[in-house]
Amino acid sequence: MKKFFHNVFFREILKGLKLTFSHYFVKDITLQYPHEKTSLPDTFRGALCLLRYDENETERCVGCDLCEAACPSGCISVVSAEKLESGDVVRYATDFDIDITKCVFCGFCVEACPVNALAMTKSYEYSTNNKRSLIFDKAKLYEIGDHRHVEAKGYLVAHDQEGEEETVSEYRYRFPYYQKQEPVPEPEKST
Amino acid sequence: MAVEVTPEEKPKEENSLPLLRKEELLLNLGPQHPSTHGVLKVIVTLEGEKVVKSEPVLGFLHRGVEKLAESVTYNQFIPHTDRLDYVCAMYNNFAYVRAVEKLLDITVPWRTEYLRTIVAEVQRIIGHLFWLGTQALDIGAMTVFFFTFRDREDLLDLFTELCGARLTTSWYRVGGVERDFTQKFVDDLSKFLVTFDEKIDEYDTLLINNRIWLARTKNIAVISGEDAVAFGLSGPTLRGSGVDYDLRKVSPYGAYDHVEWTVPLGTKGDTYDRYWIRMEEMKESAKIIKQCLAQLPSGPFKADIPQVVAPPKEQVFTDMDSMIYQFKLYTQGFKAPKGDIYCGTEAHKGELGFYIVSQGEGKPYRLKIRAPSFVHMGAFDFMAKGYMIADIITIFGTYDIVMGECDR
Amino acid sequence: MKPFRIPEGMENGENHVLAQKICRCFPEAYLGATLFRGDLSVHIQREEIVSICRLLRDDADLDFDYPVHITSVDYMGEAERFEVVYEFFSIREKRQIRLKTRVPEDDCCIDSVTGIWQGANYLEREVYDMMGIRFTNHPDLQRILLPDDYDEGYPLRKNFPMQGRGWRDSFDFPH
Amino acid sequence: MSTVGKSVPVAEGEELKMATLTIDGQEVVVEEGSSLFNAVKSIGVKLPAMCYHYSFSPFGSCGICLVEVEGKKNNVRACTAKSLDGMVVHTDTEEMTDARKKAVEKHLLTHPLDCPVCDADGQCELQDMTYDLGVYDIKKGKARKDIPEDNRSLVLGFNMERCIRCGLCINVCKEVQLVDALCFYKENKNTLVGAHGGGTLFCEFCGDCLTVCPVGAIVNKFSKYSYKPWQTKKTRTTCNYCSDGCQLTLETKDQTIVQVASDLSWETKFGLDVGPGDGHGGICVRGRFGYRYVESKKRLSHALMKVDGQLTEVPWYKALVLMAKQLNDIKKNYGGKAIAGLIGGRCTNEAVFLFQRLMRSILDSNNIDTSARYGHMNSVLAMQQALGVGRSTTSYEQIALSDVILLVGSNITETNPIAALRLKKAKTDFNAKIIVAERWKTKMMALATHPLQLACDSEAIFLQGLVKAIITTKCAYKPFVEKYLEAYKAIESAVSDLSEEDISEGCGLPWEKIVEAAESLAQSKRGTLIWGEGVVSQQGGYENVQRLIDLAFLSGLYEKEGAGLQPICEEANEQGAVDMGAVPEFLPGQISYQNEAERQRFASAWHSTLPTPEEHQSGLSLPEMIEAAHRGEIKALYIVGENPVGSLPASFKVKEAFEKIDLIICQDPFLTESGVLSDFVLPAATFAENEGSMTNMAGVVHRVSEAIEPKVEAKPDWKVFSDLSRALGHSLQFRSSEEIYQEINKIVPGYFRQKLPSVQYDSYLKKDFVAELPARYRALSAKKTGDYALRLEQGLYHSGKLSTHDEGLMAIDDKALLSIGEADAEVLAISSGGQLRLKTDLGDLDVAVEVKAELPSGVVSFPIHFNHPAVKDLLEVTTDKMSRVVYTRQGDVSLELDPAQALKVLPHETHGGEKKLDIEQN
Repeated sequence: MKKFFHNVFFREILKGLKLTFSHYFVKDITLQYPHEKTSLPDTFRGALCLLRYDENETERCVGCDLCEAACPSGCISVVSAEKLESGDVVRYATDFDIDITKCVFCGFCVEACPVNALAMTKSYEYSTNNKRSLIFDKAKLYEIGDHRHVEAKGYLVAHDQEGEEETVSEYRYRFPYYQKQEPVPEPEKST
Repeated sequence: MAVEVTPEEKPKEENSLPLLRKEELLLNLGPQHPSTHGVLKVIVTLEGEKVVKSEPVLGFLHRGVEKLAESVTYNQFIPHTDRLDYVCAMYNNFAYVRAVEKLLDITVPWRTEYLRTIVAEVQRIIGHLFWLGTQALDIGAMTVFFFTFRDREDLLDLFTELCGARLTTSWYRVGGVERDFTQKFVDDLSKFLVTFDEKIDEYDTLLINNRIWLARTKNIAVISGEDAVAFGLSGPTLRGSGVDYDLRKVSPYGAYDHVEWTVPLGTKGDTYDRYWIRMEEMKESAKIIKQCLAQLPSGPFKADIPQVVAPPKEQVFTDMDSMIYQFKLYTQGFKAPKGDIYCGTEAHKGELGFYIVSQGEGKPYRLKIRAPSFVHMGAFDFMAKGYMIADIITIFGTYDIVMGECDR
Repeated sequence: MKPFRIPEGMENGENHVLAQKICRCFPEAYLGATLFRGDLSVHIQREEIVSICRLLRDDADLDFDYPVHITSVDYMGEAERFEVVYEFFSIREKRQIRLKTRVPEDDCCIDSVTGIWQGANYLEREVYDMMGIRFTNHPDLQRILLPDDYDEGYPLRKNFPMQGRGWRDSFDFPH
Repeated sequence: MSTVGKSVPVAEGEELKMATLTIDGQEVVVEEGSSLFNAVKSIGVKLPAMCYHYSFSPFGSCGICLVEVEGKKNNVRACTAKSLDGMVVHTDTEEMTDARKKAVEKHLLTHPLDCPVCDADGQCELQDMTYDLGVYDIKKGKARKDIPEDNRSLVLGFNMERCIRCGLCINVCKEVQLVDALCFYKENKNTLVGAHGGGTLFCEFCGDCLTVCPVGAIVNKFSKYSYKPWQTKKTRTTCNYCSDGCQLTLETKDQTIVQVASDLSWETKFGLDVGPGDGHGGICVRGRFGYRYVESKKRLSHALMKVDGQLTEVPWYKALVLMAKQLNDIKKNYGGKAIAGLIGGRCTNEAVFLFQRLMRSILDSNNIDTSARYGHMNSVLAMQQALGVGRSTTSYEQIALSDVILLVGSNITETNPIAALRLKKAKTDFNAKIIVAERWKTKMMALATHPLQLACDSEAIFLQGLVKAIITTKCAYKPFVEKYLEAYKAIESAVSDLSEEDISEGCGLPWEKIVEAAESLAQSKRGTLIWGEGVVSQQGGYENVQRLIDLAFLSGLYEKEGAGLQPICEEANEQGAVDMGAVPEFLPGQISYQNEAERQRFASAWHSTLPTPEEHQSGLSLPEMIEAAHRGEIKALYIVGENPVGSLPASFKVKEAFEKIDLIICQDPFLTESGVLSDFVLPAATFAENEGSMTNMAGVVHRVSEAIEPKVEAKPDWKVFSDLSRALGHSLQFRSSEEIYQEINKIVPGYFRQKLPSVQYDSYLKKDFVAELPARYRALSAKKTGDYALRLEQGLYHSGKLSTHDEGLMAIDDKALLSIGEADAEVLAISSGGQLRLKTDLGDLDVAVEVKAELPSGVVSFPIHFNHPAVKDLLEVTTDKMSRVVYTRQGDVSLELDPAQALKVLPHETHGGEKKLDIEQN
C-alpha cells in the first residue's frame, strides 16, 4: 500500500526535487569567469618564464640545454654560444624558444634547471588567433619573467626548488664564478 | 548519425501470413555522439529496437603512446601517462611509477606510501564522482551532474594546491612523489571528508530509488562472474558480478594493508550493481583516506637512491656529486636492469597495468599499457546483445570508459 | 629442443612448481623458465600455445582463469624476431604466470587463444594491429586501433620510422 | 685461461717469460712484468680508470683502478703494477669499491661545478664514474682555485680548473703522435697542462689531446659552448682532405657541424678492435678543425649565369636548360671533340663515374681529365705499364708491419699525417728501418733510422744510384735474378756506365749510404717503397717512378709476402677518379680506352656509342686542353671541383685560353678564379652533404655519408649530372648515389671488394723493359739555371686550395711565406718576416720570408695553397712526354733583397679582367 502511494505520488522524485530546490538558498559556488577569477595556489603550473638574478639583472640562463633534454614533449630549443662579459668568456643562450603549442606544462624543465633560471607563473590567458605567437622566444620569456617575478619566485619556493630566502646564496653556484666568500663553517648535511 | 539500410532478402513463405519484410538496420553511433565519452564509434546492428550486434570501432584517439615510450626516458614518460585516462591522471602516474619501481626493485619511504595512497584514493573519488555525474546525465538526471562536479571541483582544487595542475598532475615520481603535502592540503582534505558522507547521501536521494534510474540500470548489461573473468574485466565492472578481485587486497601495495576497509561486491552483475559498488567504494575511499591521514608517518617523501631520484635542488647548487646526478638523470635517465615485469594497479576503472621490457638502457625497450577501458570494450558486444538501442548509452557508461586510455 | 639461455640478470625458474608442471605435460614445447622480480615467465614453443593455455585454465591445480594481457615484443635482428607474451592470473590461487613464445618474421603467425578466453579477442587484435603477428583461427582478425586501410606497416615494430613520412613532421613556424 | 701477449710476431729465438696469476679465482697467463691492468682486462673485468689508455703505457695518476693483491698491505694501482708469477688478485671486493669511490671523491672535491657550461657534460668520464660507482654525499667541495682559462692557443682552450691531471693528453701526444708538445708545468702552486715552459701552444693541432680528455679541460675553441653531446647527430664519413681516407664522425646539430670526432677518444680507452694497420683512430688537424668551410658564408648558394658580363643568380632549371641547349649546339656544330671536361680529385667515385659517362656517352667526348694529372698519373701510368695495376700494391697494415721502409720525396708527416703514423708505428712498435730520402730535413727524416738528405733536384740520380748499388753489391733478390736473368743482365749493362762518384756527388750523399739503403731494401723481408710529390710532381716523374719499379723488381717487393709499393697521391679521391675513368687513357676500372672490345662492352651497357680514340686523338689531357683552347678547338669546358686558373702556373695564359672558349661551366662549392671566368657557375655540395664512396691511396674504398642537407640550393655532383643529362635529352636514370654505386659494381665487378691487386709484370719484363732501360739509366746531372730551386709544397694545415676557405685552418695558418734555409738567410742577411724579391724570366714579385732550419741551402719553398702572392705564376709549365703530367711546382729563381721597391703585383695582373665578384682573397 505504501509502495503504491510511493508510486503514485512519485515520492522519490519529489524528495530529489526538494533537495534540488533547497539549493536555491545555498550561496553560489560558481565564478563568473571573465569578471571573476579564482585565486590560484603558488604551485600553479602556468606559462613558463625566464628569470634574472636579483642583484645585477644578469640572465640566469647559461644555455646548458638541460631543460631541452628533460622536456618530455621536445618543445624547448636552446642555442648557446659564448660571449665576453666583464673579461670572462661566458656561456649564454642566444636563442631560447618554447613552443607553447607543444608544451605539456609538466614542470620538468624547471626541476632540471641547474641555475633556477626557469620558472612557471600563474599566467594562463594567452590564447590567440595567431599560432605563431605561441612560440615564446627569449625576449618574451624574459618579459613574462620580469612581469611576474613574484609568482615565479613563489613557484620555485612552493616546488622545493629554492629556499624561502636565498640563505644559501653564499655557497650557491653561479655562473660564471662562485661569489667570493669568506670561509664558512661546514654546514650540517641533512639526509 | 548515418543510417544505412541493408535489405536482406529473406523469402519467407513458411505460412500464408502476409509477407513480413524483415530488415536489419546498421546504425553508426558516434564518434561525435555526446554520450560516447569521447570519440568512440559503435556500429550497431539492430533488429527493430533490439541490438543484434554491436561492434565498437576504436582508434579515433590513438596517439601511439607505447611507441612514444620507447623514445623517452622512464621519468619523461610520466607526463605522458597523465594523458591516458585524462580524468584520473594520478592513478595512471601511480600505476606507472609502481611498475618502474618494481623493475628497478626499489622501495619508497613509508611516508611516501601513505601520501601515494591518500592521493590515489582522492583520485578514485574524483573518478567515481565524474562517472556518476556523467552516467546520470546520460540517463537523463541532470542535477546529479552538477552535484558531483561541485564536489569534484573541490578535490581538483586540492590537486592544484598539491602539484599545480588539475588534471595533468605528474605528481608521482619514480622513487617518491614530487612534493610533500602542505598543512593546507591536509586541512582542506579533512574538511572535505567531514561533509563527504552527507554528499553521498544527497546523490543517493536523487538516484537510489529514482524509478527512471532503476528502470534504466536494473537488469541491464548483465554479465556472469565466469564470463566477466573470461573477458578479463576488472574493477567495479568485475566486482559487480560478484568476483572478489581487487588488486589492493590481492597484492597489497601502498598503505592499503595498514588500513581497515572492505571490498564491496555485487550479486547480479547488472548496471545497478556496478553503480552501487562505485557508491560504496567512494565511502570506502573516504574511510581509507581518513585512516591514512591519522596514521601519516613523518619522514622523507623521496627515496634516497641518488642513481634514480634526482637530488634536492639546493644540493645541486653546491655539491659536485649532486650536480652530476642531476645532469645524468635528466639527460640519460637511470639505467634499468635487463628484464621484463608486469605490474597491475587497481585504478578506479579496473586493473591498469604496465608491462615493461628493459634492455638495460635509460629508455624502455617496450612498454605495454594494459588499459581497463580497452579490455572492457572487448566485452561490449557480448554485454549489449539483446538489449534495446537506448540501453547502449547506459552500457557505455557502465564501464566508465575513457577513450584516451582505450586508444592510447 | 632448442637451447635456452637464461638472460643475464634473471633467475632460473626451472624449479618453480608451475614451470615443472608445464614441463611435465608438454616436454617438447617447454623451453625454459625465468624468474625476475618474482614474476615467473615460461618460455614455450608456439605450436602448443593453445594446448598449454587450455591446461592452464582447465587444470584444477593451475586454474588460471583471468587473462591479464597479451602483447608482443619486437627483438629486431634476432632469428625469431617477435615474442608474444601472455600474462594470466589465477583469481583463486592469487598467482601469476607469463608465457613467452617466439614467432619468426617470415612465418609471422600463432594460434589464437580466443576459444579459451573470450577477452583474448581484442588483445590479439591489438597485437596484430601494432606488430603484424597473425593469429590463426581468430574470429575477427582486423585492425583495431588503426584504420582498416592503413598500409604503412605495423607501428610498434622497431623498424617503423619514428619521424613519420614527411607530412606533418613538424609545423613550420618561422621565427 | 687466457693469454695476453703482444699482437706482434715475436722475433725468433726470443722467448717470453710468462707469469701465472689468479684474478678473482681465474687463472691467467700473461707476460711477466706486463701491466696488471691488462691482465685483469683479459678476463673481461674492466676496472674503472681515468688515466689508462690502451694505446700507450700506464701513467697511474688517477688512482681509481685499485685492486687487492694478497700479501700486500695497501691497495695496488693495477695499471702501474707489474704482473708477477703467483699473484692472487681480487677486484670486486667491498673494500675495493669503497676505495675507488674515495678516489673519485678526491677528484670531485676539487672539481668546479661547471657541468652547466662544460662542453664535455654528458660525455664526461668523471660524471660516468660518479654515477656508476654511486659516489654520493661527499664533503663540501673546496673553493675554486681561480685558474684563468688558457685561451692563447689558436684552436684549443685549456680550462685547468676542470683538469683532473690524468695525463692522457700528454701521453697521447708523446707516445702516439711522437710530437711531445704538451707537458705538466707548475704555476702559482697549481699543476697545469700546456706547452713546454707554459708558453703558447703551437703544435700540429691534431686534436688528439682534445678527444682523449675525459673531462672538459681541453675544449675545442671553434665549437666551445655551442652544443651538448647529447644533442648531436653523429654521422660516420670519410675525410676529404688528403688521400689517407681517415674515418671521421661528423657531429651535427641543427644542420650545422659542431665537432668532428674520431675513433680515438677516452671512451675507447679499453681498446679499439683494430689491426696493426688501422692506426690509432685519431685524425689530423685538417680533419678535426677544417670542417667550417662547409658553413662558409662564401659558399655558392644559387646557380649563377653570366648575363651582360655579370654573374647573376638564376634558377636551377633555367641554368640547366640553357646549358643543355648550348652544349647540344656545340656538339652538333663542332662535334664532341670540341667539348672537354675536368673533374677534381675530391669528388666521389659515383660523381666521377657519372661525369665520365655523361661526357663520353652523351656529349661524345673523350676529353676528360682530373687533378691526378698534376702528378699521380705518373705513378698510375708507370705502374699500369709495368705491373698491370695503377694503384698501391700494399695496404696500411702491411706498411705498419714492414721491416724496411724507403720513403722518397715525400714530406709525409705534413701531407699525409695519419699515414705517417703507420710509419711511426712501424718504427716504434716493430723496429722497422726507416730510410727517408728528401731534400728537406723533414720531421720524418728526424725520426728515420737512415736519414738521407738529397741535394736539390737529385731524386733521379739517387734512384739510379740505388739501382746501381744493388747491382754492384750483387744483393738483388735471388728468385728475380734467376727467373728474369735477361732483364737483370739488361739492368746490369744499363747501369754499368754510371759512375759511383758522379752519383754520390750528384745527390750529395756518400756512396756508402746509398749502398746501405739499397742493401737494406733488397734484403728486407717485408719491405715497402713509398714515394710522394717529390717524385711524381717534379721533372722526370714518370721515369723516376719507373726507376722505383725497377728497384722494387731487384728487391723482390712483388714476390715477398707483405712487401709492396705505395704511391702517395694528393687529393682524397685522386686514385678513385683515375679508377672511375676520368682520364682519356682509361675507362672505369682502369681499362685501356684503346681496347675495342671493352669499349664496346661499356657502350652497350650505356646504350650509346663511345667516341673512338682515332678521331679524338685518344682524348685530350689537361695541358692539351689548354693548348687546344688556345687554338680555338675547344668550344665548351665543364669544370667540376677543379680550378685550372687557380692551380696552373702562368695563369694569364690559361685566362687567355678561357676567353676563347664559348661555354665554360664551373661547378664548385665556392666561386673560384675559374668560376669568375665561367658562363655558368653551379653550386655544388661539400663532402658533408654528399653521399658516395672514395678510394684512398691504398685503394681502399670508404663510404661518404650525408651528415647535413646541402646548403640552400647546392646539389650533390651526381644530382647535377643526372639533371643535366635529362635536360640534354638523354636521361641517366639515377635517383640516388646508391644506384650509381650499384651500376659501378655491375660494370666494374669487384671494385668495391677491396682486395689487394694481383701484379702481372711478366709480359712487361719480357717485352718493352729491355728496350727502355738505356734511356732510363743515362747519366744525369743535377741541373741548375737559377740561384735557388723554388718548390711549391703542401703544408700540414692545408690541403689544396679547399682548406683556404676554412676559417679554422686559416686561423692556424694564413701566412703565405717563402721558406728559406738558415744558411741562405745568413748569406742574404734576412730574418723571418723580411721581404725578398723573387725573380724569374717571367717576372718578379716580393714575398715575405720565414727562415726555417729544415731547409738546406740553395732551396726555397712556398706553400702551394696560396695564390697571393702569385708565386706560381713565376714558374714555367712543363709537360711530361710520357704521361702528359703537368709539372707546375718547381723552377729556379733568383732572390734579391730589395725591400725598397715593393712591387707586389705582377704586370699581367694589373690589366686582367675586372673582378665583378669578390673572389676569395687570402
